[in-house]
Amino acid sequence: MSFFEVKNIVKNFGGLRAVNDISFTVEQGEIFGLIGPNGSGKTTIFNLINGFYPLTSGEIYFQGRRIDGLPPHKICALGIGRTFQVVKPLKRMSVLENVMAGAFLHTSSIVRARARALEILEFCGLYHRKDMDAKNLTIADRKRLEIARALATEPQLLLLDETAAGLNPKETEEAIKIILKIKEAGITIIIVEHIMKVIMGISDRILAISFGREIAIGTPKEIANHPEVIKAYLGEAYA
Amino acid sequence: MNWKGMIVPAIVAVIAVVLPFVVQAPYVQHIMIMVFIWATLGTAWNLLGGYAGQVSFGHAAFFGLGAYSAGLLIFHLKISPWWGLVLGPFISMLVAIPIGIICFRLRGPYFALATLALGEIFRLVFTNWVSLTNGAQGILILSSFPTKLPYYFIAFFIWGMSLLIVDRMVKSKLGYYFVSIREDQDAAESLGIPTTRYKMFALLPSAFIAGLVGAFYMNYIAFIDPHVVFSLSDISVMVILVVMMGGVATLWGPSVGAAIYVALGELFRAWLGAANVLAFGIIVCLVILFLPNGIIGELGTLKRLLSRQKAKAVMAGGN
Amino acid sequence: MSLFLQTIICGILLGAMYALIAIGMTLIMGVMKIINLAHGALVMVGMYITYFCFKEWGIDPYLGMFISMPILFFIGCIIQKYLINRLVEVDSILPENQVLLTVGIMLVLTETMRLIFKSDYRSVATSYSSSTFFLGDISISIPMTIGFLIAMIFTWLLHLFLTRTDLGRSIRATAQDRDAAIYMGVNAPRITVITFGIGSALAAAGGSLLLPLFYLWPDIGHLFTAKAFIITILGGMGSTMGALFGGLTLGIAESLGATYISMGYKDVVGLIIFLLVLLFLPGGFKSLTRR
Amino acid sequence: MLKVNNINVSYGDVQVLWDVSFEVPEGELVALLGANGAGKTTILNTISGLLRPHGGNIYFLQNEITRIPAYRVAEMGIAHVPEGRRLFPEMTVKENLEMGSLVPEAKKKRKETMEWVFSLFPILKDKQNQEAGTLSGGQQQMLAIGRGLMALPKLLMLDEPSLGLAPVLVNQVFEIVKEINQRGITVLLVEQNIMHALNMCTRAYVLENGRITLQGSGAELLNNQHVKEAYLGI
Amino acid sequence: GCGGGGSQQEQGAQNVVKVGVILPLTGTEAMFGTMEKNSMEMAYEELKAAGKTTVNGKEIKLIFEDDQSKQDAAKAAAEKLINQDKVAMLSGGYSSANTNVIAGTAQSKGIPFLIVTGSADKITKQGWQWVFRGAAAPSSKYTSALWDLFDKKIKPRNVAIIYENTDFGTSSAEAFRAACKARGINVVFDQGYEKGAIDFKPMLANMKKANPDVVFAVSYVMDASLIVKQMKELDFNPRLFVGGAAGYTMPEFLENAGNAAEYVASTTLWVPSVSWKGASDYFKKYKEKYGKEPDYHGAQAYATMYVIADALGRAKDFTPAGIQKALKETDLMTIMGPIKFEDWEGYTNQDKPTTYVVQWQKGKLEVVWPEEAASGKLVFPVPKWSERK
Ligand SMILES: Nc1ncnc2c1ncn2[C@@H]1O[C@H](COP(=O)(O)OP(=O)(O)OP(=O)(O)O)[C@@H](O)[C@H]1O
Ligand SMILES: Nc1ncnc2c1ncn2[C@@H]1O[C@H](COP(=O)(O)OP(=O)(O)OP(=O)(O)O)[C@@H](O)[C@H]1O
Ligand SMILES: CC(C)C[C@H](N)C(=O)O
Ligand SMILES: [Mg+2]
Ligand SMILES: [Mg+2]
Repeated sequence: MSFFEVKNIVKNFGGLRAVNDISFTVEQGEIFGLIGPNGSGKTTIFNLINGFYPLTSGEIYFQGRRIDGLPPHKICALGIGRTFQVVKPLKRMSVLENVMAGAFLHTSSIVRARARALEILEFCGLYHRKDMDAKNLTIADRKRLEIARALATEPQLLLLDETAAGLNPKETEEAIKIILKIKEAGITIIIVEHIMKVIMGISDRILAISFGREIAIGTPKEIANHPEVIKAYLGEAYA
Repeated sequence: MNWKGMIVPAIVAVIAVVLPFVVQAPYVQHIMIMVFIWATLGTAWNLLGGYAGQVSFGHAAFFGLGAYSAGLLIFHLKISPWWGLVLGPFISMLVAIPIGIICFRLRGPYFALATLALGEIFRLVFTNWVSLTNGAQGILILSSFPTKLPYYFIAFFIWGMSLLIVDRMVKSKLGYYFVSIREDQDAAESLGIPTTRYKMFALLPSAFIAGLVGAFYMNYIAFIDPHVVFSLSDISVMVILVVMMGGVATLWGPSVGAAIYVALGELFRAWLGAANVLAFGIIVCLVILFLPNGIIGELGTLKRLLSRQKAKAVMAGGN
Repeated sequence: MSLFLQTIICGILLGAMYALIAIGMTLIMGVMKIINLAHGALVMVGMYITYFCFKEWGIDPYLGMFISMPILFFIGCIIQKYLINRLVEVDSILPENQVLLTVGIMLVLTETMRLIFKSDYRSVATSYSSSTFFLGDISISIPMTIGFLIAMIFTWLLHLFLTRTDLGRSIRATAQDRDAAIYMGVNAPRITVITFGIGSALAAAGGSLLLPLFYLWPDIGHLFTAKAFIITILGGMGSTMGALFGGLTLGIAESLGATYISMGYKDVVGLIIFLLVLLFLPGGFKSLTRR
Repeated sequence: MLKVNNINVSYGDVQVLWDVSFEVPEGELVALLGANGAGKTTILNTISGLLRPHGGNIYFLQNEITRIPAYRVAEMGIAHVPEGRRLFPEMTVKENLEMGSLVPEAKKKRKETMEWVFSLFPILKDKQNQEAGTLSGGQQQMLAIGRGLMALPKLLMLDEPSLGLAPVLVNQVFEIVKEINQRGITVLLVEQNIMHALNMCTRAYVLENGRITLQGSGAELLNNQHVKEAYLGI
Repeated sequence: GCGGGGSQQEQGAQNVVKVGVILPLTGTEAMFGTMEKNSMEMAYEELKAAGKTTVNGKEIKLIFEDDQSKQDAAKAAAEKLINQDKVAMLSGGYSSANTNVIAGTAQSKGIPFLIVTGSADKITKQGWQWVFRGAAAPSSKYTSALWDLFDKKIKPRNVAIIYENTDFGTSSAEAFRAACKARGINVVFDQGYEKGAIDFKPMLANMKKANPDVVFAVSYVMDASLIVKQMKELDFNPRLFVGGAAGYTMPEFLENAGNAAEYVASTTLWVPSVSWKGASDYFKKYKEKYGKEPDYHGAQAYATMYVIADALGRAKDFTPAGIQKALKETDLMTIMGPIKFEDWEGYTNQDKPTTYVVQWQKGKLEVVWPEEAASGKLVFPVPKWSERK
């Protein structure tokens, strides 16, 4: 039995089939990449996994347990954390409080939640911003905050949706380091990212989709050379 | 709570206890009782509306249920309406459960208007269900105490207790969760917060306190009818006004708002005759324009204005 | 059977009256997202102006509309410019604090009218106030039918305005993202001022059309505000056609409730429909039109 | 064309821009680079008039625009494709594009411009009646750029246009930016995709902690040791 | 004891005797409150001219308080008048709800309270010795004259009842219903409604189907006018339509209902044409002074002022007990008829009201019952709408 498994999931929005019969499995400890052109359904898949949208059909299993149909908070409590592509900071709370809100999932003590949150902020390089109101953060810091908050819920599986977007190459390096540190901490990751340096550099396996359908799955190398992926996604420059 | 945090409450408590012995005019005591009533109701609303961000336009329903619990005890069963203080909060809470289940599926203005509709439904049903409620004729009782003092201390106690409950709640994990839900429900949900359940955790104590103060109101005013206790404009909206004037999502805001609301109302009534409500309306506009987060909510701004007058960049537009 | 038909006809006509009041609200609450508790008070002021024109100069209410609308447009502009716009620019914990401002405005409008016109009940008796025609034994009120037609026309015009003109689109855009609208060259503060002005003018139109049928006193606004809210949500926020539809639904529901349950519970019927729509059709009737 | 002179900008009590000066000559493609939080977005918002500097001036086509209202800046011919897209989520794709061309001159050519935008981003044509809020992230980015183009601006300011786009589109977007520039539209580009930006720009400025620290042609900066270390990670 | 600024006020109290009057001057009931305030002031001036406002060297001083048509404000006003202003007695009270609250406060403080309008039965049925109701009848007694008329002349077989579901409406309807039952009259339709509706037609159409001889309706003035207008629109022809006071006798009713008001009958406590001395003078004078016709509410306030002056004039001292005693001994002729405070049928300190049945005829309100007070003849059955010009 795999750690995480998605079976034949389908999602319709009105007449549009945004996700069309996608299946994949993720093994514990790996970084699983998900790529595809804009609008191919990646974020929708995340929204299906974490319960924001109901499935049109299909099944999702986590650690052997069927999780589709559960509300998002239950899925989070089971150990699946996520970040949002369009960031959702808790605006009028400080950065620290944002992370504490996540940390309360496993403790009711303010002292402990605070200590845990500070640890995580340190880990994500946001410590110096801890007392700032989240609404005043720059985009990059908001993305970091997304990760920090998700980590605070102590997930076993973390869904990262374009957390390196908008970073310059130097900062991208740092982001990669953080993601790898998360992996080292034993957390399995599914990552959506358009920056090839990130996705090709750290993924163990990659699933490429287009128009909601799978077009290829394999190691970064295989994917990078897959003609259909090149055509639909990477463009000739990468060929 | 450390000892510093105790100073303000301690001073307030001492003043409140000593006051009726210093100022013995029953009229002043009456005003204080009204302040306590509104402060308590405001505190209840604030827990749900201010902290958890679920702006209810139907809190009169809980207030009215509390009042009627007390009233119907004596009307039908000839049991002292003071037992309403025990029964009322529980009835309000019980009714809050289905209300929450219905309304919490909605967000923002939809939630606000759903609660508005429910509040109105209660008023209409209590008006028309004459066999149970005596309809619009209302319920009239005799006051139990000849002086104001007992009422004063009961009201004070209820107010203090509600402050304590709310304070304990918002200073715990619950408080963080409430505010998270207010700031972004989707984000909160994805952080493992069962938002509906926690909204309920805000609603139930809120309804409990509103029911309690409603039951007290019945005993104190000694007459209720559906039009009065389920009023949209005089209760549901006014309680929001009280909280927002004082300061949303602050512990003392509703109480400060209540003091201003009651005091202004009385002063204007005495000074301005028929123009009193007009003057009150103008004050409401001014407060909200110049102190958009209420008096307590803007204390920081006020302090900063006083201490630092350095020129600053002006932000046009804002977000 | 004829009782049933009569009820339905009454409901449709009543619903059109409700829609008239609610059209302005669609703009202010539906599009601009301002919960405006002063809406009924604006209707009331419009009615007083129409009343005054009728009493002083004998101007027919249907013509008085053309006086009350510009005046209310102006009043609405002032309210938005000097009051509500100032709040938009500050960051507050609950966006609902503008609601409170509208409560203040409502009190000021109501009490000002009371000082001018006293609390007396007023009404205008026109030749057509209670004229009717009969279809079989079903009675149909002529002024209500006129109101119905005008409601349809207003709705349609407003719909075209919002979707087909740049000004209309700018109004919607400003409501959705004020800064972004400014990036596009929209003078956002002015747009909101105009919008509130138009909303108020429509409220005035509703008031003028209602005057021959109804009556007037300073506190009458409360009644209209509540109905307008319900209708705006029933129809789907921001949908003009929805508002007409919502008005009709509420009218019919109340009429059926009044006939077959009891006049005292008719409002409960309306409110329950409102709740059901909120729960099962959260986007209002608007959402039905999208597949 | 655009001249920024010693502007100072603060949020409340926190100053984020210090004596920033730079110039965007007519017809050029100027890139503004800098780490996260350096103040790039703040500069663009100040030019747009959404923020007010408390020192310094901004000139556009010889007119001072430092203190004119924000909407007038757009009318003068500056289009801003903002960070985070800022679409009108409940309006359709088409309506969003129409909103881009409110300025009188652009309005006249609305139809043609829209066809041009559709030819640049065919997906937008397919989805023209969908509400913008339901587009995917990348589609939204395309719409935001398209909306900026609809204004037929004299100066186009792009705040991280490639953010969140698939690689194939990133290339495409840069091609489009180049094309726009070649059509005679002056471009001020904020980008994190520094390699790309420096390769195509005629001039670039580097912003660090709210101060301009380096300037030069794209090629010059590409070879600058500091740029290499701090931004390219080479 | 009392603290605060008591001592100053006591000095001021040397030469005045204060009477607190609580009326709605703002809010939904302000129209009536204002009319009553005006009437009381008018009466006061007349009394002053006659030298009756100074008793034992003390001048009667009226202190008006606005209850904002709200209960808490009424309570606060009562508290303030009693405790701060140290009034000798209270008066006022328009809506029953607020009257209840003021009465409760006055009773528990032992201050005499003379009601102007509030008419819920129970207020004077609690055995409250400090509460007096003179110019106002208990709402269930508004119809006394009507029953006399029914029994002697109309003899309806079946009736319909509609009423606003307020305190006043519900208790009037309750009393009427009971009286029907006692006489074996069929109630074929019986419904309360929420006041302020735009459209009464569904209810009226339903009622038309039940086909009653007589309709009895308790309504506020504007509901009243809409109801009769819409009856006309529906071509609904009961043999008689009788209003239960309140709305159906007011000038605004005629103004809004227009010719639909014709032949509508109503019970009432007072009409300007009533034979009591001073009634029509009051009406004329008021109209002249305030530019508007008063109705029975104003007359109630006017008469109440006279009762106050009379009682204070007879009071041995201005202690509550002294005033209470003087009130109790009242026997005064007013424009509302003779006022006495008696204990009967479970009521205490309640005047026995005289009621009338009036009918709109050619745009004027004529007293049609009791016959000895009649100024016109009852038109019955009333012509059908289609038969009228
Ligand atoms: N709520 C919705 N209603 C209707 N259509 C939607 C909704 N959400 C997404 N879509 C559509 O579903 C498709 C997939 O969107 P999704 O956001 O999953 O794309 P994505 O792969 O994450 O793209 P990107 O890389 O640009 O973020 C898009 O065509 C989008 O327009
Ligand atoms: N509304 C605000 N209130 C307070 N500080 C702010 C606000 N917006 C931005 N800042 C601060 O101003 C500084 C500059 O922000 P700006 O958004 O201009 O940076 P940027 O260069 O565009 O960064 P990025 O590459 O992340 O978009 C940052 O330190 C940020 O924290
Ligand atoms: C006008 C009337 C309906 C008032 C009534 N006398 C009451 O006590 O409420
Ligand atoms: Mg996405
Ligand atoms: Mg930026």
